[in-house]
Amino acid sequence: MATKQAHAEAARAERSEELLSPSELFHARSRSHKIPVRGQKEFLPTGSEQQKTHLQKSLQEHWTLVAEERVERLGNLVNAEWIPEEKLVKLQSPAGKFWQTMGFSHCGKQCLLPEEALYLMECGNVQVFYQDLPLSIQEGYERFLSPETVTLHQYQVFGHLKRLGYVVNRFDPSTVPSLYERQLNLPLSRDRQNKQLKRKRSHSPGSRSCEKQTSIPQEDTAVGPCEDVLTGEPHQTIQSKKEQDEPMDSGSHVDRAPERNWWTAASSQSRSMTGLPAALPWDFRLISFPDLGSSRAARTCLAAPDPELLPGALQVGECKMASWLTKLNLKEEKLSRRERERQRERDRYKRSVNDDREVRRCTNWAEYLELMKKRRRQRCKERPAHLWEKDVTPLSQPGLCTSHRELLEEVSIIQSSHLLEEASKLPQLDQWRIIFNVYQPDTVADFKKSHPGNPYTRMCVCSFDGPVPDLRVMKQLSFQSADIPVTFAVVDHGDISFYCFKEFKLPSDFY
Amino acid sequence: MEEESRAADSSWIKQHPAYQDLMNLDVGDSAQVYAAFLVYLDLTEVRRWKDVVGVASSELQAVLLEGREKEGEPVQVVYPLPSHRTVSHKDLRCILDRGSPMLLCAVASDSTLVYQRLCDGLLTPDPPVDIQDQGRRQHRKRRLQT
Amino acid sequence: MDCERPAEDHGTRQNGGAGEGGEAAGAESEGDRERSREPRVNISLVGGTPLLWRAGDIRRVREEDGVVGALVGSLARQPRQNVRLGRPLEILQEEASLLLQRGRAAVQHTHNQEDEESHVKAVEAYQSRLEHSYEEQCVLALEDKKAVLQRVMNAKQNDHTCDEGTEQAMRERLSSLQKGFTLPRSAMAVQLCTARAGFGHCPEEAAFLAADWPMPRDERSETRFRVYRDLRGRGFYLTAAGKFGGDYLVYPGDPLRFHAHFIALCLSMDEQLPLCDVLAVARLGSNVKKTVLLCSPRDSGVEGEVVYSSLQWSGMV
Amino acid sequence: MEAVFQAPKRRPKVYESFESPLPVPFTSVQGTSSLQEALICKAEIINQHVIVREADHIQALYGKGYFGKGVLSKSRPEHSISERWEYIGNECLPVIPLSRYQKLVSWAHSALLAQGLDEEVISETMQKLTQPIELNLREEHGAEHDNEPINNKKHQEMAASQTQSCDNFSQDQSMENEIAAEGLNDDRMDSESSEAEKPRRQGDPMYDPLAELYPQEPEQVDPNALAKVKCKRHDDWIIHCGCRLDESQMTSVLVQSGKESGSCLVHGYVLVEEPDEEDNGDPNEDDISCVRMAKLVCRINPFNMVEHLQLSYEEAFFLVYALGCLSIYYDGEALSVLQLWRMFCSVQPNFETNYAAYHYFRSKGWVPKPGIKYGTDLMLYRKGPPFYHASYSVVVEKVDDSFQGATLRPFSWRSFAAISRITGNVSKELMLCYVIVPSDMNKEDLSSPEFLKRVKVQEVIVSRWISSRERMEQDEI
Repeated sequence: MATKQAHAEAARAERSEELLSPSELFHARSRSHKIPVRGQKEFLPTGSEQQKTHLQKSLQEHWTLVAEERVERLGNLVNAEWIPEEKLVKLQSPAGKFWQTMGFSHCGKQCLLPEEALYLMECGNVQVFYQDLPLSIQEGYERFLSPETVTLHQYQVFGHLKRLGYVVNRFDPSTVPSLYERQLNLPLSRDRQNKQLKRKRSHSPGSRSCEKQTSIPQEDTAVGPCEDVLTGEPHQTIQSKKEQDEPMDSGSHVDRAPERNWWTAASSQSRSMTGLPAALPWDFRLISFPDLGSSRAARTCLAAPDPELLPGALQVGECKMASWLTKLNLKEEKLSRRERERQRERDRYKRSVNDDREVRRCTNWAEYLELMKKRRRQRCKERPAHLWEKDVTPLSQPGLCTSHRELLEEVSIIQSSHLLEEASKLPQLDQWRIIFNVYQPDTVADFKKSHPGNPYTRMCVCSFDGPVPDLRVMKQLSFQSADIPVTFAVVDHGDISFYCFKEFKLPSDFY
Repeated sequence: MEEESRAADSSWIKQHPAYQDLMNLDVGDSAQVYAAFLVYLDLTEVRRWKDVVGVASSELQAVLLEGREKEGEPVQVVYPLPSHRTVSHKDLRCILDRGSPMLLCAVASDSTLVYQRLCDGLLTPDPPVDIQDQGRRQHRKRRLQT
Repeated sequence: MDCERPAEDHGTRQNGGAGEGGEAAGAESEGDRERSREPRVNISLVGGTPLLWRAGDIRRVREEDGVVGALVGSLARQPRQNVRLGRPLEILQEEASLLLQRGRAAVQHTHNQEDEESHVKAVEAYQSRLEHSYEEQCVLALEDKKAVLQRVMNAKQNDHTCDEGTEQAMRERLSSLQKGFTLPRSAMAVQLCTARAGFGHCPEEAAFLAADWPMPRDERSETRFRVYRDLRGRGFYLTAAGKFGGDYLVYPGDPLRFHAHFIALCLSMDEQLPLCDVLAVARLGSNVKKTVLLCSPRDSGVEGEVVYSSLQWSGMV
Repeated sequence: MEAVFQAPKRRPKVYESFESPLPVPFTSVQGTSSLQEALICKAEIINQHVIVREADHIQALYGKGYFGKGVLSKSRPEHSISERWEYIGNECLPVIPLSRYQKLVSWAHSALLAQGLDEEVISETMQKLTQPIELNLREEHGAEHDNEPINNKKHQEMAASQTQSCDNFSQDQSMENEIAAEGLNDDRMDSESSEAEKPRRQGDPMYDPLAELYPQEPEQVDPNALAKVKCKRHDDWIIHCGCRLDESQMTSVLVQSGKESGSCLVHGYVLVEEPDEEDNGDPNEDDISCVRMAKLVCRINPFNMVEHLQLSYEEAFFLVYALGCLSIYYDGEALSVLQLWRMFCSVQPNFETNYAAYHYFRSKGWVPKPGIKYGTDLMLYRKGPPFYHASYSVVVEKVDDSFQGATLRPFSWRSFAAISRITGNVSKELMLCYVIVPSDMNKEDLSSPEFLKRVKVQEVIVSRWISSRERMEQDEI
C-alpha cells in the first residue's frame, strides 16, 4: 500500500521534473526549518508493528527532507554567470556577506572559483546562469568539477569544511615565504601577502598545472621557522651534543638546559650534517648560547655571526663580553625547603664516592687514581671473551657508566632525522598536491582575503582507494607547506577522515 | 666453570614430552611448532584446558592444537602462528570446514599470545545490554567526579 | 571524466545486464511487468563517481533495491551543517553495477551538444515560466493579504467592537489593496533546482552501461561486487565501512533504524593477510561491538557463492 | 610543524617501587666501582628463542628495564604451579591434585625415556622421585584437622593477595587495556573497581624517583591500603611476593635432588591431594557434605616447570650489544655479537629494521614492548608498564634514502584507518617509525650491527581530527 502510494508520488515528481508550481513556491516561504531528530536505533528487526511504525515515520521524515527543493526570494539571490573558458563564475549583481571570505576581483569584476560558486549554490545564496538559463545544482557538479578545477572528492572536503564554518581557499605554492624569509623566521612580508589578491587571477585554475611547474623554483620554497622545541614541555630532556666542554649543572635532572651555541660553529655543523645549506629550520638542540654565567666567561668573546644568516651588506664583528658581564646577576640560587627536600630525594639515587670503603682508605689523590686503575684492569679481565675479544664488541660495559644518561649517550648510535632533511631535493609529486588552505572558524570575523595570515592547516585530498602517503610524500609536502601542518583528507563514499602526519622527536628520558 | 656447565644443562622446555610429541608430528616449520608449544603451555598450565593434543595439518603445514576449555565442552581447534606471518582465508577455512569452533593465536617472539575467535558463517554480535551500559556509564561518571 | 561522451554511445543500447539470469536477490515480487514501465533510475557520473539526483530515484532504489548510499550535498532545509546532508546521493560502484545489470538504471550523459534552435526555445520556456510564476504568485500574495484583512474584519464583527466607520475603512483598504497591490519582484519565490530541470541545457539521454564504465573490473572490485550482491541477496543493507577498516558495514534492517552487525572484509580466498592486520580489525570490531566478517567468493564451483567466516576478539587475555 | 609531546599517563596506582632503568649498575664517579658487581646474565637459545632460566637473572632482566616475558605468565614472570599453598610446619608448599601429579610423573618418565636411559635406571629413578617425603613435621597427621582453621585462614589470605596480584598487578597488558579504556573515554571495556584499595607508590619520592616531575600527582601512600598487602618484606621487590615463595622457602624447597636422579631437572616439593582412604569408610553424611578432606602428601615435584623468561630477539640483542650484560649460549657455546646478529637476522624477517627501531627507543630511555595486541610492532612505555600507560603504538617501516621502499607493512587506507582508530580508542598515539637505510648499503653491510651507525630514524606522529559530524554518527552506526 505504502509503496504503491510512493510510486505514484515518485511518478508525479518525475513528470514535473521536480519543478515546483507557483503555489508550491509561494507556500514554501513559510515552511519549517527544523531538522527532525533521529531516534535511538535498534539492534535487530523483529517484525513488530512498533518497529514498523517507527521505521515508517523515520523514512517519511527522511524522504521529506531529501525531496525538499531550495526556494529563495529572488531579492536574496546573487546572480552570476558561468564562464567555462576561464573556469570561473562572474557575479552579475553585488556580492553578499560571503565576499568577506570567498571570491576575488579580476578586471574590476567580482568572481568566484567553481567550488565557491557551487557551495554558494547549495547554500541558496547564488543563482548561476549559463547561456541565459539557470544551472541546477546537478549541472553545477557536472560542469564545475573536473581535474582542472577541483575534483568531486576535493569539493566534498571543501563543502564539509565550509559547512563547519572554516574559511577555505586554494593553496598557492608561490605564497609560501622565500628561503631567506624562512631562514630568518620573519613574518610574511607585506608585498608577498598582497600577492594573495592577484594570485587568484594569475593562478586561475585553467593555467594551474603548467604554472605549478614554474612557480616552484628552488629559492622560493624552503623551510619554515621551527618552533622552539623547548617551550611547552617542561620535563622534556634533550640530548645535548657530546663534544660539549662545559659540565652539566649537576644539580638539576629536570630541565637540563642544552648547551647552545648561537654562532658560527653550530649552525654550519647542522648544515653540513644535512648537506642542505640553509634549508633547515633553527634546530635549537644544536644551537648553543654562550655561557656568560660561569667564571670562564670573563674571557669570553663572541665570534661573529654566520654571514649566511645576514642580508648581503651587513657586517657584524665579534663581541667582547667583559662589559656586559658586570650587568649579570651571579648570585647563588636560594632553594626553598621543598626544593632542598627534592634535592635530597634525588640524591638518594646517587651514590657518593665516599660510600666506597676502599676509596675512603685512600689517603691521597695518587692512591685513589691507582685504585681506579687497578679496578679498571680488573674489570677488563672480567669481561666475557666471547663478547669483547671479537670484531664487534658491545657498545658499553656494565658498571662503567656513571649514570643512566651517560649510558644512553654511549649506546645512542642511531641518528635522528628531520622531516625536512633533504626534502628540497625531492621531486614534485603529481599525485600528491596540497589543494586548500584552511583557517579556523573563529577567525572569520577578522579574516581578510588580502591578509589571510597563516592558515590553521593545509589540505591534501586523497581517495580512499589510493595509497597512504609514504615518508617521501610527507617530506615533500611538509617542505612545500613550510611551517603549516598538512592534513590528509581521505574520502570514502562521502565519508571524510582527516589524518595529520607530524614531525616528532621522542624526547630522551633519563632517570 | 660451574656456571657454564649449568648453562649447558637442558631446560624442561626441551624435555617436555608435549614438545617432543609436537616435534614428532613432523611438520617442517619449527618456528610454528615452537609457537604451538607455547600455546600448549598457556592452554594447559595457565588456562587449565582439558585434553589438549597436537594434531598436524598437512594442508597448512602446521601443528594445530585441539582441546576443551572445560570438561564436557566441545573441542576447539587452535591455530598458533608466529605474529609476523600472513594468513589467508583459505587457510582459516581449512580448519573451519572441519566443523569445530576455532581460535587463531598470534605468537610474538617474546612469547606474547593473542587469541581470536573464528567461526563459520555470519555470527550476529551480542546485542548491547542497555541497562548494564547505563549502569556503567553512571559508575564512570561518579568516578570522574571523585 | 564525465564530459563529452562520444555520440556512438547513445546508440549502443543493449538490453539488461549480463548477469540478469542469476538474480535471486531482493524482494522483487512487484514484478518485471511493472518495472519495464517504470522510468529508469538516472545515474549521473562525476569523475567516475555514481550520483543519484532525483528524490524519486533515491527513494525508489532504497525501497526496491536496498541501495542506501550516502547523501553528500548540503541539505536544502539547513545547508550549513554536516549532521544531515542532502542530495546528491553517492552510491557504491557495486550498487551502480547491480542497478545497471538489472536494467533498473541508466547512466545519464551530460554536456550534450544542442542546437541553437532548441536552446532558444528553452530560454523562452524558462522566461515565460518565470513570468507566469510571478503573475501567479502576485495573485496568491494578494489573496493572502485579503484573507488576513478579512479575518481581522470578521473577528471585529464578532466582537461587536466594530462601528460603521471602521468597517467602512476596512472595506476601502480592501478595495485599494485589490487595485494597487503589486508583489515586489524581489519578493518572488524562485526555485533553485537540485536535479537538472526540464528546461535545462541537456535533454536527458539515457544510455546503458558502456564497456568502459564502471572501470574495467580488477580482481578486487570483482570480489567486492560478488560479496555485495550476495549479502544484499540475503536481505542485508550495506554501506561503506572504510573508517572501520572494512569494505562494508552490514545492517540487518534499514540503517535509519538499526545498528550494523558486521564489518565485512572482502578478500579473495588466497589473499595473504598480515596477521597484525587481522588482529587490528578484530580488535576494532570488538570495540564497536560488531563481528568482523571475512567474505570470499568461492573460487571454484557455483558462481556467486560466497564463504563467510566470523572473527571476534576472543576475550582470552 | 612538530607534534606536541604528550605527557605519558601515569597509572593511577602503582604497586611496586622502581629499581633501576636497566640491568646494569651505575657508578657515581668515573672509575669508582659499583657497590654491586656487574651481573652478566645468561640466556640460551632454545628452539630458536632466547630463554633465561636462572631466577636471579630473570629478576634482574625483568625487574630492571622490563625485558622479556614469562613463558607461563601474561608478562611478568610470576607463574606458579598452583593457586593453593599450604603451610606444613614452616614450609609453604603448593597443593596440586592427584591427576596433575600423575601427569607430572608421566612427563618425568617420558623425559627420562627420551634421554635414552635403561629401563632399569629409569624405574629406579622414578621410584626415588615418587616416594613421599617425610618432612620434619611431627604434628602434621594428628594435627591436620586442628590446624585446619589456622591454615585455612592463612592460605585464604595467601590466595587473596595472590589473586589480587594476579588480577591487578601483573597482567600488565590486560590491565593496560582496561585501565586505559576506562580512564579515558572508551566506553567499551569493563572497568575494574577492585583496585581501589591498593597502595599508591607513584608520586611518593620514597619510591618514585620521578615524583618531582609530576608534583601534582598524589604523593601519599594510603596506610590502610598498605596494610592489606600481605607480604611486607617483599613490598619493594618487583616481583609480587604474594604468589611467590620467600627466600627461605626457596632454599629449602630447592633441594637439588636433580643431581642424584641423573636428570637435570630442578625439583621442588609439592603437596599432592590424594583421596584419604581411611576416611572412605566413614558413612557420616555431614562429613561428606563438608568437603571430604583429601590427604595432602608431600612429594618431590617430578617435573618441575619453573618459570622461564623469554626475550624477544630485539631485547636479547640490545642486552648483549648495547649493554654487554647478557651472554647467550647455544648448545653450551657462548655466542659473539656478530654470531647473534646473523642468527637473529636469519630467524626473523626484517630483524635489522625492527632492531634499529628498538635500539633507538631504548637508547632514548623508553621501554618498548611488543604491540601485537594493538596490531602494531611496538608499544612504548615510560619507565615500564607498571608505572605508566603506554604512550605510543609504533609501526616500524624501512625506507631507502629516497625515502621510499618496499613497505614492511603495506597499508591501505582501510587497514590504516583500523590501526589509527584502535590506537585512539585506547588513548595512545600512533607513531610511524621510519628506519632510513642508505641505498649504498649492501647485504654485507647489513650483516653486522655496525650498520646501525649509518642508519637514521624518523618518527612521525599520526593524529586524526574528528569533525563534529563524525562525532554525531558515532552513536548511530
